[in-house]
Amino acid sequence: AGTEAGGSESIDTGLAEDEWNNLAFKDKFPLHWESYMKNMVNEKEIIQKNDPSIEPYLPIVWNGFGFAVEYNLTRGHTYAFEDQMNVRRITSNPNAVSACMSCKTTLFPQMIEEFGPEQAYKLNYHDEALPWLEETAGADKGMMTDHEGNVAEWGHVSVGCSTCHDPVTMELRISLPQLTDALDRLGFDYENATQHDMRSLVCAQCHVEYYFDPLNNLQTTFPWGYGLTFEDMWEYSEYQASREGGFQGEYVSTISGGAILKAQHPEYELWSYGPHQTVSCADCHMPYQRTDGKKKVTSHRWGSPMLTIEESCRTCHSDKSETYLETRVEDIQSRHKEALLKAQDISASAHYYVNRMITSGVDEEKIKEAQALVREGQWFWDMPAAENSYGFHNPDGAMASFTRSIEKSQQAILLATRELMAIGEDIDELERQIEITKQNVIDEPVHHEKHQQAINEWFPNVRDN
Amino acid sequence: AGTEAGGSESIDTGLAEDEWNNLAFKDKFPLHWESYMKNMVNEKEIIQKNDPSIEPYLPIVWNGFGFAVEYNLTRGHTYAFEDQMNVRRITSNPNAVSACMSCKTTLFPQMIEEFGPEQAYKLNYHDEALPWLEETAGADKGMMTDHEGNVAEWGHVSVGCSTCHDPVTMELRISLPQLTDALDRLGFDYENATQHDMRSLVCAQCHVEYYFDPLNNLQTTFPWGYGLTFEDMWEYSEYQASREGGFQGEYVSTISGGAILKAQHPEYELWSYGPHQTVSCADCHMPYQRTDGKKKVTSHRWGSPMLTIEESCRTCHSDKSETYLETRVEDIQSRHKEALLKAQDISASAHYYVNRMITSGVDEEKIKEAQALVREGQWFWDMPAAENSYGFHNPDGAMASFTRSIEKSQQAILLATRELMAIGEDIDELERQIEITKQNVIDEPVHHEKHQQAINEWFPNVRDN
Amino acid sequence: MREKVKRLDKKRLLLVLIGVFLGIVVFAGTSATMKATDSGEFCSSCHIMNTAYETFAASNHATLSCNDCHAPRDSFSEKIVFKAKAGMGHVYMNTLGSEKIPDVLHATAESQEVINQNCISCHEPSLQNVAHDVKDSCIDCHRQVPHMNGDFRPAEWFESNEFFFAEPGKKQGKE
Ligand code: HEC
Ligand code: HEC
Ligand code: HEC
Ligand code: HEC
Ligand code: HEC
Ligand code: HEC
Ligand code: HEC
Ligand code: HEC
Ligand code: HEC
Ligand code: HEC
Ligand code: HEC
Ligand code: HEC
Ligand code: HEC
Ligand code: HEC
Ligand SMILES: [Ca+2]
Ligand SMILES: [Ca+2]
Repeated sequence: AGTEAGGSESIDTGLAEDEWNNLAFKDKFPLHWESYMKNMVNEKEIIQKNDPSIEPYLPIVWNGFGFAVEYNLTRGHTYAFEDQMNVRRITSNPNAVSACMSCKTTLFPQMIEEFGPEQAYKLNYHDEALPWLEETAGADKGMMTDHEGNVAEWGHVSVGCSTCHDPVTMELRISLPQLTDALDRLGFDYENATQHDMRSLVCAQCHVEYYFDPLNNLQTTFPWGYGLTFEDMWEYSEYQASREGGFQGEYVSTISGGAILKAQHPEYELWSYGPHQTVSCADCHMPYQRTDGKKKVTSHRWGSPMLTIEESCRTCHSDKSETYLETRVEDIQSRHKEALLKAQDISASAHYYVNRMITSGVDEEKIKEAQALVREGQWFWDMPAAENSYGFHNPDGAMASFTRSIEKSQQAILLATRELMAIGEDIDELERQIEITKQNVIDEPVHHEKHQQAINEWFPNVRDN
Repeated sequence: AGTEAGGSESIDTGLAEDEWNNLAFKDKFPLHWESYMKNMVNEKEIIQKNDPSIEPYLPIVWNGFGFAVEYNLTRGHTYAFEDQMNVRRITSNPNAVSACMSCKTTLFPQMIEEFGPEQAYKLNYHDEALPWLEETAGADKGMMTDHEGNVAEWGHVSVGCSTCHDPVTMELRISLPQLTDALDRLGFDYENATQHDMRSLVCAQCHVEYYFDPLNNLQTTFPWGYGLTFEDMWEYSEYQASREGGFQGEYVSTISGGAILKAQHPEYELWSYGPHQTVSCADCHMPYQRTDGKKKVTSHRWGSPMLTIEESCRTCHSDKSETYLETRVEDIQSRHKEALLKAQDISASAHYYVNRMITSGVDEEKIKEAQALVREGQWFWDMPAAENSYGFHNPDGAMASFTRSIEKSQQAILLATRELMAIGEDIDELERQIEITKQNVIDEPVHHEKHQQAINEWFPNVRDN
Repeated sequence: MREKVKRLDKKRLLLVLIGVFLGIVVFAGTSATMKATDSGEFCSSCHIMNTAYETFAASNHATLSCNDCHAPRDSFSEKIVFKAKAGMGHVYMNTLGSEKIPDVLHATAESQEVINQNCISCHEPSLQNVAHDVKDSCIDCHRQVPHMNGDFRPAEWFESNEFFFAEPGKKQGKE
């Protein structure tokens, strides 16, 4: 079958082939612009995800990494660049690299052009990349504004038209090499991708797990060597870590002292083996919507489909009521959240058990073993947690991940318990101290200072001291 | 709307209102009879589920209960009574009760009539119930045969027409009080159930978790007080156990010494909160099928819908290919089986850890605590394992159950480890003995003797000695 | 037909369509008008009908006309009254009432009733053998007759094993 959706007559916008400025598209596509501007209005309150109401133990499990300091709920695409620039993960990290920009700005393809793929990813974010950007995009920072006066710094070069469209023909395209590289590795013929595939592949440029490959000039890379399941990506990441000089993990935990893989937004991967794998991202997140009177355009407000159930869901599920669909999603998500919190809680304890192993001086080998278990346990909750649908994109795939997470973290605790008891440690006291420390983290009201509560005299930083 | 199409004119079969003999329906409904006779041909090889190729550790986790001795894959409804009579759970149990018959024979309603609900469930199976049955149904055991010479002892009174149909009007009905009682408790108005509901409710007479209530003359009872999820049924069962004289569990484990709840076929419950909750059991398991040339009837061969994907699935999923549907089901089921085997393995170890606690004489209170954890861990794998769809009826509901199972069983192991180490036990040796014992169970070739391998000098029967 | 209607501007379309539907009512129409306004081409002359048309056109029911299902079949007069009413509704909505057009179309309760009766009337013979009447409507089971038959998927989708692109890489990487 295959129906050519929206505007299949060939277009010529008259724009330059390498147009990167979102504002350049404004007058050509006023309806789409209007829809795009809706990204300027927040759908939800933007708070840190380590809030007690969300995932209270993040400052523990990520301790030693920027994510423990600041990690927020998302806003619209128009803010992508601004939010990156202002996040403490960047502002407090003088060594941040330009690779971070690869998913935030329409100018990234130009950066590659300018510096070459060998340099483009490993520029110093503050001293090299930003100055170039200011020169190219204008030192006024764009300051894109909508009708209601919302302002996005650098909005004109934030995730935008040229990320997904050929500026001349407006055909969907992949503009970021990280995806084509990854697809090459899988042997997927993206040149002949169908329109249906493209409606998800454009998202797969960013909404995927990634790492910066030390064996390849810190280029943004997806761990897609063996397949796309969380299990497959785990194996591939372990394979990378086993290579000489290969990527070990995003950070070393200050609490448990081992290298940790940080999971990031694997929406595309989780979806790819779930019940909606035949449905594209755009089907739900960019439904056709009527703008002025009759005209229907593809919505360019990427947000929660639960706010547009009628267009996003009932096109396909017309036999179900809105209430039924809402209830199903809630049911899936609440089951997911319960398992998630449980898995994080156990993982946090596991970190402290290993901390105690280190400070009590148990056998090196056993510590390594326990660290490996903590690493594995963490990956298998962090993937579904970093994934943003709370399990909806693949309910049982996500849940399966938690079974493995809980198993491994508890194994770490068990191993530690045995080693610690063997040298006479008091486990009851250890448990008590863990509870106190967790509570301190919860009680600290300043989100970006919570991570400091995760370390104390009982549980010192074992990495930097 | 209500689709009044052919055949809904009211029928009068001319049969007696309390007709229980399946053979009486043969000539009245020759096409249905032909379809029903297909239950006589096995779809799969019938072996014990404790085979190493299926679930190797069942003889451990159920030790002390008949299920550890013999528990087979299912055959068709026509064999239900024969299989029960011949199973070692009955033949080796002189104290078996008539309540077992409540889901196996069309004569059970007559038994209630004859003995009254106070007596009908607690008759001795061998000495009281069987003689009555032989007298009523004929001592020749029915010996129902199909075209190909397959024979079902007592087939004429096995799960059959009058279980689900009013013999006069052939309307669907609930013939077994265990379901109406349970629905009453939930406040479900089954008198006004729709035809759609009835197409699942007839199955809910049997394909559900049950216990024989000691507070109510051992009547077949469903733990449906708080809802139908595995979590809800757990809580309700724990509530029953907390009542004076209330049901504690089906058996006491010979290995870990605590009362255990045995889960049985909760198909209806798992389905009721899964993605297909709007689809009835009969839609998939009893699709319309063409018999001779044009004529179509509701299939009465209850079996795997994967053998009739075209009628069972593609009526609704006509946009998907058979291959796609097969692949999805396999994917769901293999993820499920992996978690299941893992959870059973850990649960088996937990039993042995508690066994060691008992034989090493650790504190009573701690043993009780560990037993409670084993009980909980077991329930949450046994429910999805006893459920016969390998997770398909509700992929993430089943998977969520495994997260809880693994967590609780590992907690039991952890608690035991701490207590055992505190009194100087060698955990490495314990682990080694557990591995040896598990291997012995796997290696024993005679299925119904495997359970004997689960107990040995290291791990003695702590219940009966 | 489709092309012709498309080239008319909005105002004229309104007039023409009102004319057509009124014509049906007032003059009971010629069989030709009746037929033309039943056809898939006519219905799909409205942008909003496209999806319905495309999915229908790819279905086993493609040889039918829309109003074989969407208008009462039992009596001629019932049909024209229904058509005129429904048709006026569509025309009004598509022109003057356009801001009220829903983003996603759903059959009204009245439509559903009509459609279901039509399923039954065509398929009477094959329904006689069995009480095929266990749900509220035929499409509770036949949920993709004739619309929504997954037209958004490419042809190769139906050979799903080929499409699982994680697989080839998996083989290369792991063995
Ligand atoms: C070039 C990178 C990139 C691409 C391509 C991309 N996204 Fe995003 N997306 C982001 C970033 C970055 C954010 C977070 C922005 C922020 O919080 O500042 C985001 C946020 C979102 C959000 C949350 C918005 C909110 O209001 O919280 C949704 C939903 C979303 N994206 C969906 C999609 C879909 C669907 C596609 C493809 C059609 C897509 N994205 C393509 C980078 C991208
Ligand atoms: C492969 C693409 C990709 C890369 C590389 C990437 N991001 Fe993102 N980023 C995203 C997507 C997609 C989102 C939105 C989804 C989410 O937040 O989980 C996002 C969200 C964000 C957000 C808003 C939410 C939050 O986390 O507080 C910030 C800030 C951010 N990224 C900073 C960074 C920094 C700093 C780097 C470099 C270390 C980076 N990003 C690298 C894709 C990427
Ligand atoms: C994150 C990806 C993404 C970004 C950014 C994006 N688009 Fe799109 N756009 C899509 C997708 C997906 C479609 C649907 C294409 C299809 O299926 O044919 C689409 C469709 C369109 C169409 C075709 C008509 C329609 O409504 O379907 C136009 C025109 C368009 N976009 C303009 C823009 C403009 C202007 C911008 C910048 C303001 C922009 N797009 C930004 C993904 C994107
Ligand atoms: C079948 C519909 C459907 C498909 C297909 C789908 N999603 Fe989602 N997505 C959802 C729902 C529902 C949520 C949960 C929204 C909520 O919790 O409010 C969600 C959540 C998200 C979020 C978080 C949004 C937020 O509000 O923070 C992102 C990002 C996202 N999806 C990206 C994607 C990407 C990328 C793809 C394709 C790989 C995709 N989705 C495919 C329905 C879908
Ligand atoms: C383009 C079509 C399409 C859209 C849009 C769509 N779905 Fe689905 N949905 C499907 C398909 C296909 C399946 C898998 C079953 C099948 O083949 O019918 C499915 C399955 C489901 C299931 C059962 C599987 C599960 O995960 O429990 C739920 C619930 C569901 N959809 C809800 C939603 C919600 C909520 C939305 C909107 C956010 C949505 N769907 C949008 C096509 C769609
Ligand atoms: C009166 C009790 C009872 C009722 C009612 C009942 N079943 Fe069963 N069912 C059984 C028993 C007992 C077996 C196992 C028989 C055996 O192995 O000897 C069984 C076996 C099955 C099997 C496996 C058959 C095989 O070949 O392995 C399926 C499938 C099944 N039932 C589906 C259904 C469906 C669907 C319904 C409702 C339409 C239903 N059952 C109603 C008791 C019942
Ligand atoms: C609430 C209904 C119900 C009760 C009560 C019940 N069964 Fe069953 N029985 C079933 C169903 C349904 C099946 C088929 C599904 C399965 O085997 O999981 C079955 C299957 C069986 C089988 C064939 C498979 C196997 O387990 O080897 C045997 C034998 C059996 N039952 C014996 C018994 C005995 C003995 C009792 C009494 C202790 C009993 N049943 C009580 C419903 C019931
Ligand atoms: C486990 C339950 C069950 C048993 C046992 C059973 N039926 Fe049915 N039967 C059904 C269901 C469910 C339907 C579908 C009824 C509906 O939806 O209208 C049905 C339908 C029928 C119909 C209506 C015509 C049709 O094909 O839909 C007849 C006649 C019938 N059964 C005869 C029999 C006969 C004869 C037997 C015994 C040999 C029997 N049934 C045993 C559940 C059962
Ligand atoms: C959407 C379709 C669907 C629905 C609805 C459904 N099932 Fe199933 N059922 C399946 C599939 C698929 C399997 C797995 C068969 C396999 O593994 O070969 C299965 C397996 C089973 C089995 C085991 C069959 C065997 O071969 O041993 C039983 C028993 C069963 N279902 C009973 C029920 C009951 C009772 C209901 C209603 C409460 C129900 N099913 C609802 C599709 C369905
Ligand atoms: C009477 C209709 C009907 C029948 C028969 C049916 N399904 Fe479904 N199926 C649904 C509905 C409804 C959903 C939920 C999504 C939705 O609302 O479209 C669904 C969802 C699914 C899903 C996605 C949810 C999940 O669990 O991953 C799969 C896979 C699926 N069906 C496979 C099957 C298979 C295999 C069969 C046959 C054994 C089958 N279905 C029979 C209606 C049906
Ligand atoms: C074989 C019968 C049949 C034919 C022919 C048919 N339809 Fe439909 N139509 C249906 C059914 C069934 C529904 C769904 C009713 C419901 O949702 O309850 C429907 C629904 C619709 C809807 C509501 C939107 C939706 O998808 O639910 C529209 C619009 C529609 N049809 C237009 C058309 C057009 C235009 C044609 C001819 C090109 C056509 N139909 C041909 C049976 C038919
Ligand atoms: C003038 C443009 C136009 C034409 C021609 C047209 N429709 Fe529509 N139709 C619409 C609009 C606009 C709506 C949505 C209005 C509403 O929901 O009432 C609609 C809604 C529908 C619906 C869903 C609401 C309902 O009544 O159940 C059906 C079904 C439908 N049309 C069928 C048809 C059929 C069949 C034809 C050809 C005989 C047809 N349409 C011709 C514009 C049109
Ligand atoms: C005007 C007559 C007519 C009406 C009205 C009609 N059909 Fe059909 N239907 C047919 C014909 C003719 C075929 C055979 C088409 C073929 O197989 O090529 C058919 C085939 C079918 C089939 C088998 C092929 C398939 O698509 O799966 C089903 C099922 C079906 N119809 C269901 C329905 C339902 C449901 C409705 C109402 C929504 C309906 N029909 C309305 C004439 C009709
Ligand atoms: C409970 C689910 C269900 C409902 C409701 C249902 N059908 Fe079917 N129908 C089926 C199944 C299953 C088949 C496939 C059986 C076969 O292969 O013959 C089928 C086959 C058909 C066929 C094609 C086979 C043939 O005999 O030509 C037609 C036409 C059909 N149905 C029409 C209808 C109509 C009209 C209605 C509404 C009155 C309806 N169905 C309601 C399940 C259903
Ligand atoms: Ca990563
Ligand atoms: Ca039980």
